[in-house]
Amino acid sequence: MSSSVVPSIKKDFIYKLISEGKRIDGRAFDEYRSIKIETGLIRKAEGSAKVKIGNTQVLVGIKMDVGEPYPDSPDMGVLTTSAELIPLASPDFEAGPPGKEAIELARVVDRGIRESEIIQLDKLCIEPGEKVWIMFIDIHVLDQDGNLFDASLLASLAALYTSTVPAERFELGENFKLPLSKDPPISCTSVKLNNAIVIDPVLDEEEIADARLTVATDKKGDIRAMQKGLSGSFTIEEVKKIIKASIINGKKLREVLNKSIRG
Amino acid sequence: MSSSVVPSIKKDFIYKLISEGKRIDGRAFDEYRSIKIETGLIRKAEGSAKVKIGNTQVLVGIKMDVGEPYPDSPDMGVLTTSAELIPLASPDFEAGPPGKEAIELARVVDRGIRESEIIQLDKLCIEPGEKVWIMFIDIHVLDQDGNLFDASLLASLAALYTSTVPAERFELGENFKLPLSKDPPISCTSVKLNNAIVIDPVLDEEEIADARLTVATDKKGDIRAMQKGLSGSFTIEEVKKIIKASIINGKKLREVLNKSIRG
Amino acid sequence: MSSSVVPSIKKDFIYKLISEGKRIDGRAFDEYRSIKIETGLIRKAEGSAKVKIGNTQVLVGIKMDVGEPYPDSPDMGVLTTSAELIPLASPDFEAGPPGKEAIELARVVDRGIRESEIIQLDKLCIEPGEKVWIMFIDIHVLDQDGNLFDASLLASLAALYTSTVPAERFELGENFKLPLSKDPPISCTSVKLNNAIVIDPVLDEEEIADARLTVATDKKGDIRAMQKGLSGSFTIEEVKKIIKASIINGKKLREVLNKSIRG
Amino acid sequence: MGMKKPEDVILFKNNKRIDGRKPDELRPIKIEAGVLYRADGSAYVEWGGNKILAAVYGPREALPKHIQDPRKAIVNARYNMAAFSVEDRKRPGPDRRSIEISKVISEALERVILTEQFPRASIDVNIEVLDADAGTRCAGLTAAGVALADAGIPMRDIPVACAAGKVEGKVILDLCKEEDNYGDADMPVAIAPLTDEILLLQMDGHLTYEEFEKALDLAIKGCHIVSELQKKALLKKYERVLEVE
Amino acid sequence: MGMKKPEDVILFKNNKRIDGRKPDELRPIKIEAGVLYRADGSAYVEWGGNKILAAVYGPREALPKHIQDPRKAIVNARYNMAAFSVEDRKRPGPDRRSIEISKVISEALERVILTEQFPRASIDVNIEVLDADAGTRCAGLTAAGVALADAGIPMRDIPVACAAGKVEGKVILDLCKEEDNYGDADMPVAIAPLTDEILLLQMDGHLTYEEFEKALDLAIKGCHIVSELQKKALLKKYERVLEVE
Amino acid sequence: MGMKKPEDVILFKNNKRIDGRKPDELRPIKIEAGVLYRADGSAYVEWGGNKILAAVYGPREALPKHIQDPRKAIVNARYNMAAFSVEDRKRPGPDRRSIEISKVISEALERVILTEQFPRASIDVNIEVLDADAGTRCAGLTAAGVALADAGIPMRDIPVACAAGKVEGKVILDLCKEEDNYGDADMPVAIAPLTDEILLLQMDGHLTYEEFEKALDLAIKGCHIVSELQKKALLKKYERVLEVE
Repeated sequence: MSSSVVPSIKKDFIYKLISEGKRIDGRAFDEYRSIKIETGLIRKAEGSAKVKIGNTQVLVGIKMDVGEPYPDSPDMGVLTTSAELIPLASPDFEAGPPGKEAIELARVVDRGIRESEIIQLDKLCIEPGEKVWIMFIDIHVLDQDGNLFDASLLASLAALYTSTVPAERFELGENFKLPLSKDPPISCTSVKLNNAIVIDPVLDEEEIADARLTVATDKKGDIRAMQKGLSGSFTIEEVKKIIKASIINGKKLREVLNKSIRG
Repeated sequence: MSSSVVPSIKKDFIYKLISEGKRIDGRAFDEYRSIKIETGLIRKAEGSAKVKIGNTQVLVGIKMDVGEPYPDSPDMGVLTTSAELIPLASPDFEAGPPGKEAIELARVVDRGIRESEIIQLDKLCIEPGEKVWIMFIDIHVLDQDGNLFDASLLASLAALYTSTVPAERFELGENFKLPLSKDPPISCTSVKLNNAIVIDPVLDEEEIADARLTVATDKKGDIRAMQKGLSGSFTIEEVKKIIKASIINGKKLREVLNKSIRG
Repeated sequence: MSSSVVPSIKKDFIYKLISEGKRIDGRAFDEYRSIKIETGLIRKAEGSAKVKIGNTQVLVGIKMDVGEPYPDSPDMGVLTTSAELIPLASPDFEAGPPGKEAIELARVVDRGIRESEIIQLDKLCIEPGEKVWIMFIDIHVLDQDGNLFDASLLASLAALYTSTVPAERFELGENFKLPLSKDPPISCTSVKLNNAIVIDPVLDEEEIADARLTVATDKKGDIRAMQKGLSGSFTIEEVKKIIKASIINGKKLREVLNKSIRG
Repeated sequence: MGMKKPEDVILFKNNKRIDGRKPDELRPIKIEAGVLYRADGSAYVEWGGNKILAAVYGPREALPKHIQDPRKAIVNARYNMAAFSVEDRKRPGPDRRSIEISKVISEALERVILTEQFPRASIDVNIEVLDADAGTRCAGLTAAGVALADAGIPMRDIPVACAAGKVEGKVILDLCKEEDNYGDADMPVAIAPLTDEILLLQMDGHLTYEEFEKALDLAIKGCHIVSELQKKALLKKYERVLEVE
Repeated sequence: MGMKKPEDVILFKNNKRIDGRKPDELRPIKIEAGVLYRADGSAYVEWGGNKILAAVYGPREALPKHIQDPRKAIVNARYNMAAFSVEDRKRPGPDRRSIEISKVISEALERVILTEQFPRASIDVNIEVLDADAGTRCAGLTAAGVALADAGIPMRDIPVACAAGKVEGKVILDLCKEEDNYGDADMPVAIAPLTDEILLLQMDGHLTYEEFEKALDLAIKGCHIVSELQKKALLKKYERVLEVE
Repeated sequence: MGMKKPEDVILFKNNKRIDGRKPDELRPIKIEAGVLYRADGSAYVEWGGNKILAAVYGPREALPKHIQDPRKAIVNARYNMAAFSVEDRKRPGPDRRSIEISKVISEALERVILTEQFPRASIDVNIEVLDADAGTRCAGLTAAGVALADAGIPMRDIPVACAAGKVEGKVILDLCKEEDNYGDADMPVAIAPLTDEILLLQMDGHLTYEEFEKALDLAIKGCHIVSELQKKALLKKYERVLEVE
C-alpha cells in the first residue's frame, strides 16, 4: 500500500476537507459506506460470500477437508485462514507469496474468529486424535478501495454462517450446517488523519493516514480483538473514542450481516 | 529464449534465404536434421537415452521408487515428468527453479506420454490403494540448438522402452521390463518464419519465429496431442499443412526410435 | 563476507605489521584470543552454550524430538546441524535462507561431530525402524569478529556435553544425559596472509586472507577433519605447519572446553 | 481425458450429451464488462459452472526495468485459480498447470494487442477462476478479451476462445466436466474472429485427421457465437456509461 | 488465549497469581545496553523467562535502491525466534507470526525515530528471541528501544512496551505463560513514555469497555516502570564507557 | 565414512582392494574435450562409474550488475547432480551438499584463472554429474579444468584433483564407493600441477599425522597422472580441430 503515492495535492485537499469537518466522499466522520453482502456464490466451496463496502470487494470461500488434529488439541477441528492480495484487485498488489500486509490481514481475521470461539471446533472432531475436519478460510480481495479488514471479516463470517460441512463427499454421513455460536465479533476500522478520526476509510484516506485501529466487538458491545497499525500514534483519548464508535457501528454492521445470512 | 537476441542482420539473412526457399543450414523446409539416439548410458538410472538432433542434445533418465497411489486412481502407478534447462546447455539458461519454458516443455512431454497411455500404469500397481511404482522422467537438456520438444519426447520414449523396473532393489520379486504399449506418440515441431513453415527449427530459426506448432501422431497417423506456442498466429490452412507434414515426418522419426530401442 | 571491504589502507597496515612479525591485536601468529564458554543459558533448549573467542560470540542450542530413523540406519538417532548468520551479528549478514557461507559452516561442524562419532547415535534409538531421537544442533552467531568455525564447533560441543535427553516430556521414561564419547574433535583455523600463517584470525584478517585451513584433531593429536577455504592456495609445507600448530592449540582449547563442561 | 469412465456414465445417447446438449451446442454463457472499480478494464464471465473475473492494468511502465522491451509492450497474463474454486482446495500460488496456461494465454493475447504502440510498457491481464467447471482457459481468455477492450487497449481484434472435443467417437463443442474427464479428446482453440487466425491451439486425446478438421471447424463456429456475446457485453457497458453521463 | 485450561490449574486465588505475583506486579526484568561488538547499538533483556537480544545497524544506505524513500529513513525491525527458544523446535526463518510482529514493531518504532533526518537510509533493528516465555513482543520492543538509544539514533522518546490482560475476571499486568495460554485476554501496549502516546496496541480475548480502560491504565503504568529500567541500563553503559575512557 | 561396514565386506586383502586395484592405483579414467556445441568450452570425464560433463561460459558481463567486481572476474562454479545420477532419485535443484561443493570448487578454480584480466566479468563453470560413483567432486573439478582450457580462459595452470584415503589402516588412492562408505578416511585434494600448490583440501575420518603425509603424497601423485590425461584430451581436441581445418 505504501508504494502507491497519492499526489500531495490530493493529500492537501483531503486534509483541508477534514479540517472543515468533511470527507472526500461526503460521509460523516463516523459513517460507513453502503454495505452489500451476497452469499452462496461459489458452487465448489462449502460456503462463500462476497462483501462490498463502497467500491471495495472481498470474496471469501470456505473449503473443508479431513485430516489429523494438532497434537495439543486432539479433539478439535483445525482452522486455517489465508489472504491473497491478488494483482487483479489493485495496481499496487503484486503476484507472489503473501507479503506482510496480506499476512497481517489474514492473522487479524483469524484471531477475530478464533478468539471469539464462534466456530465450535469440538464439533468438528471425527475421531479424537485421528481425524478431524480441517477448515480453510480463503480471503480473496477482488477490488481494493480501502478497509479490507472489516470487509474481510464480514465476508468470512457470512461465508461461515452459510457453510455446509460436506460429510457426504467424504462418506462420513449426512451433510450438516457448520456448527457456529450466534455472537460473532464485528470489526470496525478507523484511521487518524490530520488529527481527526474517521471510520471506514477509503483507500485515498488510508494512504495518507497516520495510524489505524481495528476494534472487534460482540453483541453486548464487549471488546473481542484490537489491532493498531501504521506508524503514527494515538492518544489514550483517541483510542477510547474509536472504541466507542466501533461499538456503535458494530451494531449496525451486525444487522447487515444477520440479514444476509438469514436470507 | 526471448532473452537471447539474434542480431537483426542474422534475421534479415534468414528471412532472405527463406524467401528464396532456403534454410540457414541448407535443409529443405520439411526436412529434419540428422538424429542419433543412444540408450542405456546411465548406470544409476532404470533407463536412459541421449538424443541428438543436429547439435541439440537431450539426456533423459528414468528413476523408479515405491510410494502411495493417488486417491482417485488407487490401482495405478504414478508418473511425474520434470525438465531442467540447466545453465550448462545454453548461455541463456539460468540456474534456479524451472521457468515457464521448462514447465511447458515438461508438461507437453508428460501429456504426450500420459494421454497416449503407452505406459501401462495399471501394471505398476503393487498393492491397490497402498503401494505402487512411482516413475520419474527427468529431462536434462545438455546442448540447446533448437527443437527441444521433439528431442525431449524422443529421448523420453527411448529411455522408457529400455527401462527395467528395479523390483529386486525393493525386495519385490524379480526385475521386469517396464510394461509399455507399442504405439508411442511421435511429435514433430514446426515454426512459422516470414510466412513460411519450416520443420525442426534450429535455435536461430526459433528465436525469430512467429509461431510454433508441435503435433504428436501415432503409428496410424492419428493426432494424439498438439501445442501451439509463441505470440504469432496460424491460418487454418497453415495448421492443416503442419499436421500433414508432422504425420509424414512422424513415420520417419518412429523408424529411428524403433531402431534405437531394438539395438 | 566478501561484500565487506576493508579499506586498502587497513590492508596495507595489516600486511606491514605481518611482515614485521606482528598482528593487529598484538597476538603472536600462533596465539588464540581469550576464550570464554558458558553453558546452560537457554531454559527451553535441552542444552546450550555460548562461546566467546575475543569479540566473536556464538550461541548453540540443542533441541530434541522423536521421529522416524533413516531407512538405511534404522537403529540410529538422527542428527541435523544448521547455522544461521543472522543480521544481528554483522552488518554484512542478510536475512533470508542460509547462504553458502552458513551452509559451509554448518556442514563443517556437522562433519566434525558426525565423523568423530562422539554422539552415540545407537543409544538414541527408541524402537528400531520406528522411533528414534532426532537431534538438532542450531548454531546462532551473535557477534561476528572472525573464526566462526572454531567458535561454532566449540559451542556445539559444550552444548552437547551439557545436554539432557528430554525423555519425560515425551513420556519415554526418565530424562538422561546425552550419551557421548569422551574424545571430541577440536578444530583450529588458520589463514594465510601476505605469505604468513596466523591462527584464530579476527575478521579484519579474514577479510584480506588468501586461504584458510581448518584442522580438527583428537586427544591423541590425530587428524579428524580438514576444510580448506578461500581462493588462495597453500604449499605442502604450509599445510603441514598448520596441522602441527592445530595439534598444539587443539590441546589448549580442549582444556578450556573440559573446564566449561565439568563446571 | 485419461480418467477411466465409470460404467454407469453415458456420455452420448440419442444425439444428446450427458448434460442434455446437442453436439454443437454451447453451455449457457453470461458476460459482463466493467465490473471492477480499480482495474483499468474488467470483465466477468459465467460459462456453464465456471465463474471468472478478468482485470487489466496498463499500459504502464514495466518493472523491474530489466524486463522492459524497448520495441514493444510486454503482455503478461496471469491465470490463477482461487483456493476454493475446485473440489479439493488448491494451495494458493502458481502451480505448473497455471504457469503453462498463463504462458499460452499471454502469447495468444500478444498477437492481437498493438504492443508496438507502447514500448517499455507492460499490459497485465489478471484472470481469476472463482468457480471452476471444465474449460476455464477458454472462458478466461474470453474474459480477458473483454477486459482488454474495456480498458481501451488498442487491439487488432477481440480474441475469443472455445473448445471442441470428442466423446464416444462423436465430435462435440464445449466440453463439460464429465466429457472432459472421460472423453476421447479436448481441443481448446482461440482465434481472432475477424480473420479466423488461430491464436491458441492445444489438443490432448485422440483424433483422426478428419475428426480434427471437423473439431476445428466446430470450435471456430463456437468462437464466433461467443464473440457476439463479448460484443454485446461491451455495448451494454457503453450504454450504461452513456446513461450515467 | 484459546487453550482449554486443565482443571488443576488455578490462575488466581487470594489476590495472588499462579506465579505468586500481585495483579499489578511485573516479572523480574534485567536490561543491559551495549552488549555486542559489531552492532552500532545493542541491548540484552531478561524479562521473566524471556532472553532477548536486540541489535541496531544504521542509519545506512537502504538497499536495494528501489526501497529507498527520498523523504526519510526506512525502519526495518526483524523479530526472530531462535530455533531452540521454544519447547518444540521452531524451523529457522520467518513464519506468519514473526512477520506480523516485525510489522507492528517496525511501525511502532518508526513513530519515535527522527526518520526525516536520514533520507534514503535504512535503520535496521534485529530482535532475537533466544529463550521465550510469554510477552516476547513487549520485551523485544523494549530491547529495541534501548539498542536504538545505544546506537545514538535520534529519537523523540525511548519506546517501551508492556502487556496487560485478564485472568479469571481479574485485570492483571504482564502475563506469564500460563496466564497467556489459559487467560481471558492479552493486550500488549507500547508507548512513548514522555507523552503516553500509544505506539502499539493489540488485543485478543474478551474485555468489557471498563476492563479495557483498567487494563490500558495498568499497561501504561507497567511501561513507565520498564522505562526507568531502560534509562538505568543506558546510564550504566555510559558510566562504563566513561570509566574505560 | 560413517556407515557401518557389513561383515561380509572385505575392503583390503593380499594388497588388493575390493575392486581389485592396488593401493596406489586409479580407477579407469577417460577425458574428452570440446564435447558441446553451445558452451564456450566443455569436457566429458568418465572416472570409474562417474560420468560428468563440464561447460564453461564466459568471460561475460556479470549480472545482475551489483555482483560485479571492478577488479576482477567472478568465478562461479555450479556443481549439480542430475536427478537420475544416484540410486534414490535426487530432487532437482541445489541441496546443502552441492552448495558446499560448488563453493570449494569455485575457490579452487579462482586461484588458477587470471581473473584480473576480466574486471566486471563472470566466468561460469557448470559441472553436471550424470552418473555418480564415489569421487564426483574430484572428477568434476578435473572436468572443469579441461573445459576452462577448452574455452581459452587464461590460466596459470590447469587444475586437477584426486582423492586419497584410508581403508582398514591402509592409505590408498582414489576411493571407490565401498571404500568411501565403509573406509576410515577420505581426503579430496586439488592442485595446480606445475607448482603442487594445494587448491582444495578436505578430509573426513581419522588419519594420524604420518598417514596424512602419506595420503597427501599419494593424492598429489594421482593428480599428476590425471593431469597428463587432461593434457592428452586437450591435445586430441586441437588435433581434431586442425584436421577439420
